[in-house]
Amino acid sequence: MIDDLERAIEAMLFASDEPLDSRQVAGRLGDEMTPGEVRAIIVRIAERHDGSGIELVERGGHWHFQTPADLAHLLRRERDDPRKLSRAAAEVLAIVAYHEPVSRAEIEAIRGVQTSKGTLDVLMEAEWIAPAGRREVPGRPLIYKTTDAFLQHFGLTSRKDLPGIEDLRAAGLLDPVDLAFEEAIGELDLVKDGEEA
Amino acid sequence: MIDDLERAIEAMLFASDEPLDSRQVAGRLGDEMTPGEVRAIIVRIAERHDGSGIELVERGGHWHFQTPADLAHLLRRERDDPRKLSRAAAEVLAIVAYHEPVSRAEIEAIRGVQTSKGTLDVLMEAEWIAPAGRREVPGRPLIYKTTDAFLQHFGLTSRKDLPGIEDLRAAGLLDPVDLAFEEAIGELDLVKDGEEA
Amino acid sequence: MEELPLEFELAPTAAAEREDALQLSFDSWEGPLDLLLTLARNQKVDLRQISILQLVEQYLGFIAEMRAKLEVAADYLVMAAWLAYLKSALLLPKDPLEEPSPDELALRLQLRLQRLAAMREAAARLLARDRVGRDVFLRAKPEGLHDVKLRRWDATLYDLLSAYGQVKLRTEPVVHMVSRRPVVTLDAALHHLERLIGIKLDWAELADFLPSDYQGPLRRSAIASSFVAALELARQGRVDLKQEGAFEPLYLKAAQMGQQPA
Repeated sequence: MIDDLERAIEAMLFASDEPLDSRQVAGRLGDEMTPGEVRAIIVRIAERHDGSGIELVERGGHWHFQTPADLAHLLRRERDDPRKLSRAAAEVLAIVAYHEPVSRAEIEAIRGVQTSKGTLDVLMEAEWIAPAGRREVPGRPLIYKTTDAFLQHFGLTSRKDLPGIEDLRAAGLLDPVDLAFEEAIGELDLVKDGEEA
Repeated sequence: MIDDLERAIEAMLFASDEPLDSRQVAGRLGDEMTPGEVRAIIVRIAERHDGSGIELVERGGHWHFQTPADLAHLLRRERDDPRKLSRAAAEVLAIVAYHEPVSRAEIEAIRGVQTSKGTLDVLMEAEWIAPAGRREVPGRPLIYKTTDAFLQHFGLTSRKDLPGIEDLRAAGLLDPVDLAFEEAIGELDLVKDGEEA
Repeated sequence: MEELPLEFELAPTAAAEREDALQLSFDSWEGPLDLLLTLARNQKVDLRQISILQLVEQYLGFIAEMRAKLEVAADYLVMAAWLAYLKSALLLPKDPLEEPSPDELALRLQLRLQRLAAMREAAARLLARDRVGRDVFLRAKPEGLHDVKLRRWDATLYDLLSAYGQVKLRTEPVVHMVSRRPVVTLDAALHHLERLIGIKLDWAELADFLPSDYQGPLRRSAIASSFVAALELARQGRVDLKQEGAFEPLYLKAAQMGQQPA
């Protein structure tokens, strides 16, 4: 059976928004006890919680409840958050892969549009590209290359595995998107016609 | 000696800034235990703290630590009444709690006056009520219900704990006026028939 | 009538508010039922025993008194009118054919008052519970549980190659090939109609003016542009148009000189 005084002090330390010392606790109890007496009770409370999932600790004479350090890992949970690479980022990544090492200005020249810093950041965060020194031209721009993680993710043994332009053309990857789309639609129509026949 | 699992669950509930249900706790433990098993341990933790200055309570299936109500006088320092409710808001809250789910028109039918938009807003801002879909009647009005935060704030384990709800239901005072009216009229008619016979 | 099944104890604060209710704490009231409830309670009787007639009289008296002092809300006046009707109905001999009867109206009112009283009581009991932040307290600064999201970017080799294909395509010089579509322009149709309108003297169908070798999409285009051309010529007063009804064939012939177009 826990006595009322001990309960009261425990509740006070629990609900307080900052650590309390025994003098403050005694004050809130109406100064009927000396800080020394209060401290004895606080130590008793701390001992009662010893070995549980809650601990009462003293820091510079002030007491507060906390979760034991060895359980801190339970309070953090890491979760995968997969995200699809944006079209712009895929283009930049491809340009780096085909033209490396390449500076941001060169990437923009090839893409024909401005490339935001964020796009390169995303690719670096994914660890697919990395800075590879500076180009020895005026302004000494940073240049980028792909990484081993890049090869691994895309199942390539080396950069030489990347298909050449002619391969891309043959695969239809150099066709305008809307044309390719219309062809796909055409095929669908054929299928439909076939079903109706 | 408290086992590691019990320590871990205790630490989680103690560290969390919002009440947790046993499913959430099981999820954080890596889904190696069923929510039922977790719940049994939580109940054990709650029992261990029983009669101390900290209690572990269940509100709408979610658990949190709080100070016991009988120590309120020691902990209440400034007289800052949390969220003083207007009479109108208190009535609307009670109507939603005892009749949920309930539409604004149904609230107004009970109160006999229009409910200003602000009254519902105040209760939604406090997160005590929330929209709960629409009633499938002409006009598809929004319907409202109380939240777990409502149960937590008012110290209710579940809606069954609402003061006097069983008595009110038994007395028919939660039935719509129309229904009560039909019944009362029916009884009157019976009495009349009896007199005539 | 039966006894009220439940005894509703009033919370002390509610009782205190009630004492001066009929006097002037008007703005603390929400509306007519609210007021009625207050009046009902002042009679110190069970709601089901209330004399509706007395209630009505008190309420009407109150409204009359208030009207001079305050801007009385519209819903109060509606309620006053309803109660005045109820009062007269209660005083006059009963008309058995009248529907609903004053008794029924009174019963309905009593049922509503009971239900509102029950909710008033429930609200008071709810607010009196041990509330978080007033009676019970939570940890002020819990450590909190954190979900750390590890962002993982996803793309396939196909995404990569098709992206590169699009870059190449965008930056290559582009040659546009516009295929000819079979159309008859408005100018061509105007020219054609102008020529033929002089030849055909009597009413002739628009379709008769089209060359017979126009087939398929070309013919559809020709009909459309000839129709617009015919409207244009009619506007200029150079042809007359005639049609029996909607979707009937459209006839045209050269306008007679000196006449206004039809």
